[in-house]
Order: sequence, then structure tokens, then C-alpha cells
Amino acid sequence: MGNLILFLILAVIAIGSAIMMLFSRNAVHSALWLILNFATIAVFYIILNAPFLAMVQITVYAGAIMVLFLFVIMLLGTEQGSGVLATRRGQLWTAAGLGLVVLGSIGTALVRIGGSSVQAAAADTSPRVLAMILFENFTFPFEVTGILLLVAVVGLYVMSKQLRKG
Amino acid sequence: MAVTIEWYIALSTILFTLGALGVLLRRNAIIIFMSVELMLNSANLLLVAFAHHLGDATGQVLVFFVMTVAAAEVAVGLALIVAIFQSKKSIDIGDVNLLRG
Amino acid sequence: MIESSSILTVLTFLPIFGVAVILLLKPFNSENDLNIKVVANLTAVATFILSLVVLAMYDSSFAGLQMKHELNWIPALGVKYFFAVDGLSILMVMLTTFIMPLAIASSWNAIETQVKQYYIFLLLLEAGMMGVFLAQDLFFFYIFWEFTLVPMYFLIGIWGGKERVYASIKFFLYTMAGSLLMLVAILYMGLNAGTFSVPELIANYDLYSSAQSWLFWGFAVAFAIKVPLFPFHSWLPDAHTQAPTAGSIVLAGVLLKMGTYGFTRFNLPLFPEASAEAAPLMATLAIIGIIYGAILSFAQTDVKKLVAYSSISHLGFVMLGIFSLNEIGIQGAILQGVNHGLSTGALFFIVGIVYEQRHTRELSEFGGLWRAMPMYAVLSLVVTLSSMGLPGLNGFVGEFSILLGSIGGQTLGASPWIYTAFATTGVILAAIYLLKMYQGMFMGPLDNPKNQSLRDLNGGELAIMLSFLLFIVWIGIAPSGFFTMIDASVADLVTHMQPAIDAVVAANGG
Amino acid sequence: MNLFGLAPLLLILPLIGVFFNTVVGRRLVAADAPSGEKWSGWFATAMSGSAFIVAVLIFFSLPTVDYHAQTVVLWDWFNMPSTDFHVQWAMYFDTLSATMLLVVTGVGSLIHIYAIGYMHGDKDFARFFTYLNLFLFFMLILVTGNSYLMLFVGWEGVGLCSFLLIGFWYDKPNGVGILNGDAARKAFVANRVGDFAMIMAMSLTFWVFKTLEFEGVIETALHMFEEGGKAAPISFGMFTAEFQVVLSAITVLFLIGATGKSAQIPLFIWLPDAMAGPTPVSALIHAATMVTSGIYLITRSNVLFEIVRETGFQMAGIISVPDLVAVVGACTAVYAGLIAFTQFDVKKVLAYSTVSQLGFMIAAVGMGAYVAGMFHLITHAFFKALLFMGSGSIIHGMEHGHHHLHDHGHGGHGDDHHDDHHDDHHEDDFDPQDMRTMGGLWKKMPVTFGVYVIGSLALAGIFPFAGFWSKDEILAHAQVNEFAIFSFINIMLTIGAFCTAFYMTRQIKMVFFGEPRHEAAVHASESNRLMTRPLVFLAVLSVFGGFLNTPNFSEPEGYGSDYASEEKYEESGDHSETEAILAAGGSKTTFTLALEHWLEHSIQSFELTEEGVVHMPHTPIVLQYNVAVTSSIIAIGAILIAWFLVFRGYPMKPEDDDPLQAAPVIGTVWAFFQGLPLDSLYMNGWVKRVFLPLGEISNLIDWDFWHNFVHERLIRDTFVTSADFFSKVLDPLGVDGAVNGVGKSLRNFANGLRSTQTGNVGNYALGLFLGVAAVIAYFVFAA
Repeated sequence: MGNLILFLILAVIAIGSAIMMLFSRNAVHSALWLILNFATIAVFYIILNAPFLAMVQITVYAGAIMVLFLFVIMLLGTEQGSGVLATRRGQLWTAAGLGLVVLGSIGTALVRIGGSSVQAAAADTSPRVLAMILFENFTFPFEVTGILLLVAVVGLYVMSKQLRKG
Repeated sequence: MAVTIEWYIALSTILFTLGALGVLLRRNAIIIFMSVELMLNSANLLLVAFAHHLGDATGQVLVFFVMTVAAAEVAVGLALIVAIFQSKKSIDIGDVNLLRG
Repeated sequence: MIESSSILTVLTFLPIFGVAVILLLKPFNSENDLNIKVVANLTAVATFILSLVVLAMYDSSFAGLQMKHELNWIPALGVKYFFAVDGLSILMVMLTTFIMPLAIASSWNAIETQVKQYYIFLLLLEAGMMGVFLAQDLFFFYIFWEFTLVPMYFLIGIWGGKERVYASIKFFLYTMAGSLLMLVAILYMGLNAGTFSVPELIANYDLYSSAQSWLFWGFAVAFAIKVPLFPFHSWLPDAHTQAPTAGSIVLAGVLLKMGTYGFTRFNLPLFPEASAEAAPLMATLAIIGIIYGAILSFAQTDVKKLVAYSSISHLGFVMLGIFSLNEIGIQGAILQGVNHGLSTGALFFIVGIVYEQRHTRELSEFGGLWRAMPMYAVLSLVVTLSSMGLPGLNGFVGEFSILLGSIGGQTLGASPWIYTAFATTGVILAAIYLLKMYQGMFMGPLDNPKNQSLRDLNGGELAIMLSFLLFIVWIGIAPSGFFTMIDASVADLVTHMQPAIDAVVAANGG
Repeated sequence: MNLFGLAPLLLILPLIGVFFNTVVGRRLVAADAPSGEKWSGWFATAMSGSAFIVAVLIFFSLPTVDYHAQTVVLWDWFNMPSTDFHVQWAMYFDTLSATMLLVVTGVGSLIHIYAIGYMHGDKDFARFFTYLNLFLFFMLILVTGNSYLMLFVGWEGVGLCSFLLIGFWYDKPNGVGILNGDAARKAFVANRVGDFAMIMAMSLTFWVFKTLEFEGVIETALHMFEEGGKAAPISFGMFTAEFQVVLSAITVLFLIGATGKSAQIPLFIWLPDAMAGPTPVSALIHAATMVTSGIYLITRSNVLFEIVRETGFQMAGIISVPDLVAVVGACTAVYAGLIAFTQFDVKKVLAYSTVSQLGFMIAAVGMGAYVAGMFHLITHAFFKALLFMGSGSIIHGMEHGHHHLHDHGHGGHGDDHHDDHHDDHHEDDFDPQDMRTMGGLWKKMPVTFGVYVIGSLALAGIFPFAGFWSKDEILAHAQVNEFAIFSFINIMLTIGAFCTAFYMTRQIKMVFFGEPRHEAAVHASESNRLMTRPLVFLAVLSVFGGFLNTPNFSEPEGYGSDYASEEKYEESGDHSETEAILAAGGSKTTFTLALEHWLEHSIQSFELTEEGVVHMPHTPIVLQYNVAVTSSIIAIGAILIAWFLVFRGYPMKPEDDDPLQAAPVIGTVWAFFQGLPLDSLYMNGWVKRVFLPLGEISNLIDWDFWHNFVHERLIRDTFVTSADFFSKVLDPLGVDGAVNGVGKSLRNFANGLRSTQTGNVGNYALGLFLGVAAVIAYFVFAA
């Protein structure tokens, strides 16, 4: 029962921070709310027996990526922007309707299934095991991902040259 | 009452929908990007939850790939935004409509 | 001898590799596209060096095909991927790889627009020509044969003179029309015999011999247009006068030789009887070409057109040599093909040099250039003399062998010397029109003020000229090495044809 | 002493000279004319002189190998292993080629020295010597080649040099340069006509004898003749003919070749124009060496000609080839001799004289008197070179005098000095070569005068000058033979000899005697020593050259025959005795018939008997006193008539007619010869009336009819017209209507679609999300 309470509290924080990110006019605020959301998800990871991922979540997402966002926001000086309501009406209502359709569909599905699923035995998720899986079963995707990063780097380099020229 | 996988599916769905709404409703390109990150995170959460549910660490490994792609995407995306800002002096996506037919 | 070797494949496709490199290149300095030129030149030179390797591997005592690279390509039709070389083609291959670097180098300053495409087309052309000379499967050959049209079409059509579009379309349609007849003949033979491979077709002579006189003409028209044999020469003056200098060099130097090569490679061995029967007619056309081309050449006032018409005359000699159907004549014809490539190629280059500076080719605009450009004048004199057939230079070697062969012509009737006599008048006529050109350009007073500021050859032009001259003199004074290369194969060809020739001679009461 | 290993030097040395002057000499002259000219000229001369020394060494090496012909192989030229066609670059030395070598290099070297003086001040000085050395190179190939093909290399090569040298002053102003170029071209093309015959002859020779080497051809020819006789069948390919017919064809083709190179009827037209070249060239190429190569060719092929004579085959049933050769030579001798005394240009007189003398030589070889022909060739080389160089000296002196009138400081010969001054009123048309402007020069130019007279006497055939002996030998040969054709030739040549003495007297009288008829002649002065020394040297040779082959003044003891009756020799049947005597005579130190004995190692004489071919030694010549006396009387008579009767009235003014022109009958003949169109037949007649229109007609046929009409009008326009019909009539009504309908509706539809593309990212994302929602809803509710 304690677990459920913890889950609910965290879920409320996660959903709340997401909503705040969505509705903040100030982009910096949005970013900060998102960091909170990521941190909450990191806690979920710990609960879900994934401590290593939790650490990565904090360092990479909450740390590196979000800092990058903030940095760009500051650089461009575009903190103040239009809010959600600046969107065209048709767009707003269609989006909201579609959101409800998705939520409704998944909710219906969950209700239909009922809470009958059985929890499997906990797996060993130490970094060593993760590394074994990563490098034994996913060697090629790993390499491809490396190339992807390389391409991103080269692309950024070219773009930055263009930016300097332009 | 134990926290079963269904709860996590529900939470993940809500976060995903919120992220999607952010993409659809905001006009600030940076916030749209943040919303995309939120959607990716909801997917990650679900992956980890299923890994826990099935007792198989492979799901956690997939999260690594998602994170990598996300990082690359953010890097390129933000660079694009900077580039757009330089030419348009705005990051409002309403101002970028070169594809208009 | 190496039985199976992929060196010929590499040789053929090396220029394509150069094309790929050029495609990937982004000009570092877009003003003169230096890197593109460098890559194109290096590719051509590398091809030449590789062809020297082929030459070193070539066994001149062996008469048959060597360095074969033979693979099944379309087994259902009996089409093969089949490269090989022998005495009939080795000199043509060497000529191609030798002329191309010179042609490419000669464009260094001449081409200013669309440089990248220009060099790509030249290199594609080289690959196509190599394929023509090396392919030993009719189907495979035909693909290369047609392929060469495309780059040449663009070379004339984009970088040519005022009437370039007209000339390029005419060139394309004219040669294409002839080729289609050949295609029909090729398909007939291939489908009847179940193979397109030339050696296998020769072995299965019976399967198509009943139609050989038709087949002979199917091939002959295609090749005669390419040569060009009178009266199929009408495309040549247009194409030559409109083509850029490098295009003219390649056109005269190599492309025309594809026609004469075709006769020796396909017509003679595949249809020996039809060839022996057609010899008097072909020789007559050749002689008309010799005299007619020479007279026309004399009537021209445009230097480039003059040289273009002289090609008709010179190629007439080659055709006469081939249809003398004996060893001396055919060897002379093959070597004369090379000689014409060198001499006329060099003449077009010479015309190109003054054209670049004066933008005119009218003979009356020149005169007394010797005073202004002495080095150019002297080297041009040697080239002109070579074209004229001065003994000691290459032109004479081929011409004399051909005339010698023609007087012993096997199926030229009871008085073969009549052919020789008429052909020999071409020697006199050559002196008349070439000296007219030389006198008009270089002698007389230097009184046109525009000519007084002309510059003499620069280093690059001198190097190209000297490369031409090296072989012009070499073949002139020591051709025996060149003859040795082709001797065995030609002797083999004549031996192969001898029964057919004897039959035709007997039928005509010889 | 066997020095044949040195032979390649003969070719290498002149080539070194060529390269030196093209690369270095040119720059030296451009940098500093006086010293550069010395370097350039003397270097070339040194090369020529060294070649002469090599020639002398080879000359003296021949006795050490018992006069056997020596071949020095350089490398393979043509070689087709599967055929018999194999020709080498090889040099062939026998007494004949050694003789030619000496003449070419010896006279050549003297002319080199002379040219240093003559060409002084010319801006193309080095180019001139390049050409001279190049000429020497090719001429040496010509005389040393071991096969017809190699001879042909030299043959064409000297033609090329002749072209280059005639056109040497190609850029003289006032159209002179263009005329020079035309003359050069004419020479080359006329030679090419001869070369046409040479190529045909060589092709036939190869197929008949399967070789082109002199030795092989001669051996095979004798062998075939011995085996099969005159009707031996020759066949190759589908061709068959009798031996005598083929051989006649070959020899007549050689004759045509020789008429081109040696300027005989009908191809002599180029030689007078060739005088456009600098005078040393006229002396070297157009008098002494190149033009004699036709005689060399026939002498070299003497066995073929003699076999034809033996077969007695008459071409078209009229005349045999050797007789034709003799007739052509004799006719040319008279014809050119007659033209020579209508000329006013000092060099043109000599040019026609050369043609005439070449006619003598050709007539000699045609009669089978090869040695006599060669003898005349050698002496002619001496005195005609002398005369040409003398005329050069006269022209030089006249130009000098002419300059003296205008600028007193400047001397020396330039290529166009007199043209520099053509703004000077009355001097516009001054021609330093016109004899009518000369007169009284003997006082001004004593050395030139002296040597010129010696040369003229030698040419006229006055005892004891060189020409007397050589011409006499030819005339003797013509006289002592009894065939009708020989009588004809005898008469013709005698007339020719008369003409020779006549026109030379006229020239000397006009040039050297009387009063000067022009200011330039008054101020003329003697040329420098570089020019006169070689003249003196040649004068000495012209005086004593005749002793090369002085005949015996009486019959050698024990020799029961004279030249007139070869038949007796044959009939006597006892050859051993005479052969022994001859052999003794050949090796004995005697100055009589030195050339005859020398050349008999190369020129074979033979007879077909029942035992086969018998080689026969040459019969020695005993001086034919009647011939000698007759010809002397004719020559002296001609001189006297010219001097005292016809040209008594000289000096004349430039505008005057020649006395002969005014004479009643002779005047007509004069007018005929002077106005004869043959001279300008080539440029004005053949080219303008035949070749140019032919070219234009062909152009009309090819371009206007074949190219423009058939290809453009018929084929292309038909295509274009039908295409127009399709595109303008058929297509809009039928096919196009349907196609356009489809096109229009498509366009409207597309316009509708277009509005959906807003360019707004949000809208696109919405579409995306719509799809996601639809998929999810589908799986949850429908699946």
C-alpha cells in the first residue's frame, strides 16, 4: 500500500510538472519544470530496479540536455513567448480532442485488461549485466548509434561554418 | 494494492499525451523540442517498467539507445533553431512556412 | 601469356573511376576548377601507364586473343562479358590511351564553362573507346559502340562552335542510323548461333554463312559511316569544324579508327567470302575517297575543315590497305590508322592553338606566322610533312605499306596496279593541299597586324607537341617494333581468310 | 685500312649541324650578328667538311676491300616477319656511291664557305645553314642508301630541303615572298609527281623481286632473266605479266621519277622558278647535287635498264625504255638550250643551262654510257657550281653598287636590302639579276670575271677544260653506235652543244663587256674573299677535272677493238686476253680512264649468251678524234658567231630588244621560246584552270549537293516537314485534345490539394498525431 501511495505522489508531481511545462509562458520556467519532471522519472527508475539508468537520467537528461536547452534559450533571449492560447482555435480543440481520444483508448484498454498481470522475478540490473547485454546482443546497433552521433557532430560542424558565413 | 504495470502504462500515456499536446499547441520552437523530450521520456519510463515487469534487463538497454538518439536530436535540433533564428530573428514556428504550397 | 586476367577490365573502367572521383570533388577554387583538371589529367595518364603494363604483358608472337577476361553475362542469350586483346587491337588501345591524355591536357586553358561535365564526358568517352577495342562479344561490343556516341554528342553540342547543336545531332543520328543495321545483323547472328562471342561465332561459321553477304553489309555500313568511307562522309566536316579542339583530336585520332578496326575485327574474319567479293567495290570507294577528299580539302579556306577533309583522304588509304586482303596491306592499314591518329590529331591541335588566340580559322586571315611563332612553325612543318607522307616520318610508313599491299591485292582483279596508281595520286594531292595550308599560314609576309602579337608555344603546348612528334618520328624511322606487335595476328587473319579468298579468285577466273 | 665503321658519321655530322643551328646558332645570331654568324656558319661548314673527310677515308678504304660493295647496317626499318617485306636502314658503299659522296660533300663544303660570305647580314642566317646541313644529310642518305626505299628517303628529303630553301625568303614584301612560296610549292609538287612514279616503281619492284635492296634486286633480275628469258612469267595476286613488260614498266617509272628530280621534259618547269632561292642554294641543290640524283638513280639501276635493252621490248611497239630515256634527255638538252638564250635574268640563263646539261647526262645514261653520264655529272658539278656562285658574286656586286648609290656606308648582302629603298624615285624596279643593267663588270670584278670565263669555257666544251672531256665522251658514245636512234641523239646533242657555247658567250658579253648600263654597274665592286676563294678553287677543278677520265689517245696495245665496234669484241670470242689487258690497265698507274676503271666495280655490263649471263668488262674509250674536232669546231664557231655577228651590237639598253629578237626568222623562234607558257603552266595553267575549278566543283558537289541538298533538303527537311504536319495539324485536333483534357482536370485537382499545404509545422504535427490516435483507437476498439 505504501508503494502505491509513493507512486501516486510521484505521479502527481510528474504530471503536474509536465502540465506546468506545457502552460508556462516563460521558456525558462518551462525548462525548469521539465527538469523536475525528469528528476521524478529518475525516482521511478530507482523504484523500478534501474539505479544505473536513474543516474544516467539525472546526468544526461536533467544535467546535459536541459542545460543545453537553457543555454540556447538564454543565448537567443527568447524567454518570453506566446502561451498555449495563442494557438489557433481549430488547432487547439482538435489537439485537445485527439489527446482525449488517446487517453480514452488506452484507459479503455487498461480497464478491459484489469489488474491481473503477474510480476516476474527481479532481474539483475547491475551496470555489468547491462554492459554484457549491450555489447553482446546489440553490438551492431551500438556501432550504428556511434555513427549517428558522428554524423550529428559533422553536421553541426558544417552548420556552424555556414552560420559563421551567413 | 501493488503497483502493477498498468499504473505505469497509464502514467506513461498521460505524460506522452501532454508532450504531444505541447508539440501541437505551443509555437515556441524550443518548447516544442522540450515536449518531444517529454514524449521520449514517457516511452523510456514504459520501457523500464516493462523490463521490471518481465524481469529482463534488455528493456533498460534500449533506453540507452533512445537517450543517445535524443541527445543527437537535441544537438542538431537546437543548432537548426539557432540557424532559423539567425535568418528569421524569431523562433516562432508560425513564421517559418516556406513549404506553403 | 596470362590466360585469365582482369587487367583489361581495370584498364577499361579506370577512366570511370576518375569520373567518380571528379563527381565527388567540390572545386576548392571554383574560378579555374584546378582540382578537376588535375584529376582528369592524372586519370588519363594513369590509364596510359596501365596500358603500358598491358603492353609489357602482351605476347606479340601469339596470334590469338590474350589476357582474356571472360564471364557469362546473360547466359540465356549467350551474351558474355568478354574482354581480350590481340594484334588487331593492341595498337588501337595504345593509341587511345596515348591520345586521351594529350587531348585532355590540350583543354587545360581552352575550356572555361562547365569544366566538370567536360572532363567527365572526355573520360567516359575514353572508357567507351577502350571497351570498343577490347570487347570480344558482339553484344558487349555494341553496347560500347553506342555508348561512345553519347559523350561525343555532348562534347560537340555543349562546347562546340556556332553550329554545334546542328552538328552534334547530325553526328548522333548519322552514326546511330548505321549502327542499327549492325544491331540487326548482330542479333541475327547471335540468335542463330546461340552465342555472341566472336571466336565462337567464327568457329560456328556454318550457322550464319548463308546470309553472310547481307550481314557483311549490315556491319559494313555501320563501320563505313564511322570511317567515314565515301559517300558516307557528310557528317564529318560538320562534326570536326564544330567540335572543340580536344573533341576533334579524339574524333580524328581514335573514333574514326573504330570504323576501320571494325572491318578488321569483325567483317574480315566473320564474313571472309563476302569480304573477298566486296573487296573491289570497297577499294574503289576507298580510292574515290582518297582523291575526292584531297580535292575537297584543297578547296577549303577554313583550316580546320581542310584538315577534316584530309581525314577522308587518309582514311581512304586505310580502307584500301584493309581490302587488299594481304599481310602487308592490312598491317600497313592498322599502322596507318595509328599514324593518322597522331598526325591529324596533332594537326587539329595546331589549328586549335591559333584558333584560341585569333578566334578564326580562315586561311586568308593568316600568313607569315613563321616570323611570329618560329617554334610553332617548325613543329607544324614536321607534322604537316608527316601527314603528307614524307619518308622518315610515320605517314610514309603506313602509306607505303598500304600501296605495296594494294598492288599485291588478292581479290582486286587482274590489274591491281590500277588501284595503286589511283591511290598514289593521293600522295601528290596531299602535297598540294597540305602545302597550300602550310604556305597560307606560315609563309608570305606577316602583314596582318592581328598576327603580329601572337605568342609562340608555351611550355604545356610544347610538351604536347613533342609527345606527338616523338611517335611521329619513332614510327617513321623504326616501325618494325610496331609491325612485330601486329604481325602474328594479321598473318593469322589472312591465313584464316585464304580459303575463302582462293574460292572467290577461282570463281572469278583468276 | 677499313674505315667503313665511320660511315654513320656521314649522317650524324650534318644532323649535329642541324641541331646546333636550330637550337644554339639561331640564338647566337640573334644576340650578336657578327660573331653569331661566324659560329653558325663555320660550325655548319665544319660539319660538312668533316663529312667530306669521312667520305675521303671511305673512298680510300674501297681498294682495301678489293672494291667489293660494303653494307653498313644501322637498324631495321620495315620488318613484317610474316612477309618478305624487310627493309633496313643500311648504308651501301661501292665505287659509285663513293664518287657521289665526294662530289656532294666536296662541292657542298665549298658552297658552305661561300654562303658564309653570301648570306652575311641576313636575319635568318642560322636558318639557312640549318637547311644546308639538313640538305646534306638527306643527300647523303640518297647516295648511300642500300635500297630503293632508303634512296627514296633521301629523294624526298632533298625535295623537302629544296622546298624550304626556295621559299627561304618567304616574307619578302611586295608579293615577292608569296611568289617565292609559290615557286617552292611548285618545285615540291612537281617533284611529287616524280615521286608518284617512284612509289609505283618500288611497289612493282618489291612484288617482282621480293626485295628492295639494290644488290638483291640486281641479282634476282639477272637470275630471272637467265632462267626464264624475257618472257618469264611474273605473277602475284591475280596479276600476271611477262618479265620484259613488268621490267619495262618499272624502268619507265624510274624514268618519270628521274624527270621530276632532274628537271627533264615534261617536269622541268619547276627548276627555273627555283632560282627564287638564295644563290648558294641554286649552286648546291639546283645545279651540282640534288638535280643529278635522277642520273644517279638510273645509273644505280643500270642492270634493269640494260636487261630491258636486251629484251628489246618496245613500249606500245614504238620505243624501248632506255631509248626513251636517251630521247627525253636529248630533247631536253636542245629545248632548254634554246630557251636559255632568250633569258635576261643572269640566274635563269644558268638554270636553263642546267636543265640542258642534265639532258646531256640523261641522254648518256639512256644510251648505256653510264660512266660518261657520271663523268659529266662530276665535271658539271664543278663548273656549274662555279658559274652559279659566280653569278651570285655578280648579283652581290651589283647590289653593292646599288647601295653605294644610296647609302655609302653600308655594304654586304641583305635579304631585301634593295627593297628597303624602294621609295627612291627611279630605283623602284631595279633588279640586280637583270643582265641588261650590267655591262663592263670585268674591270670592277676581275676575279669573278676570270673564274666565270673559265667556267663558261668548261661548260661550252673548249679543250682542255673539264667540260670538253665529259661532253665529248657522251657525243662519242652517241656517234659510234649505229642505231638510228643514236644518230638522232647525236644530232640533238650537237645542237645542244652549239646552244651551250652560244648562250654562255651572250651572257659573258652582256655581263662583263661594253659600257655599264646602269649606275649600279658603275659602282659595283668585287665580292669578299670568303666568296671568291671557293670560286678560284672550283675554277681549278673546272680546268683539270677533265683528267679524271681522259680517254686513251691511242688504242692500248694488243687490244684489237675500238669502242665503235663492240660487236667485234663479242665476235672475237676470246675475252681472256682483253680482260687481262684491261685488268692490267685498271690497276696500272695511269691517269687515263681513271673514273671508268673506278666505276666498273659498280656498273655491271653483261651479255646474255647461251651459257647464261656473262659479265663483261667495260670497253675502254679511245679518244674519237673526229668527235673531238667536230665538237670543238662547233663550240668555237658558236662562240665566234655569238661574239662577232649576233651580239656585236651589245651593249644594249635595258629597254632594247635582243638583236636576235629583231632578226626575221629567228625572232619568231625567239618569241616562241620566250613566250612559251610552259614555265607558268603550273601556277597559271594547271592550278588556276584545272585544280582550283576542280576543287570548286567538288566542293559544289560535296557541300551544295551531297551535304546541303541531299542531307539537308531531302532527308532533314522531309523529316522536319512531316514532323510539322504531325505537330500542327494532326496533333492539336486528335491526340492533343485528349491529352490536354486530362491535363486540365489534373491541374484543378492539384490546385485543390495545394491549399492543404499551409507550411505550418503545427498543422503537420497535428496530422501526425491524428494518425497516432487513429492507430491506437483502431487497435483498442476495432481489433
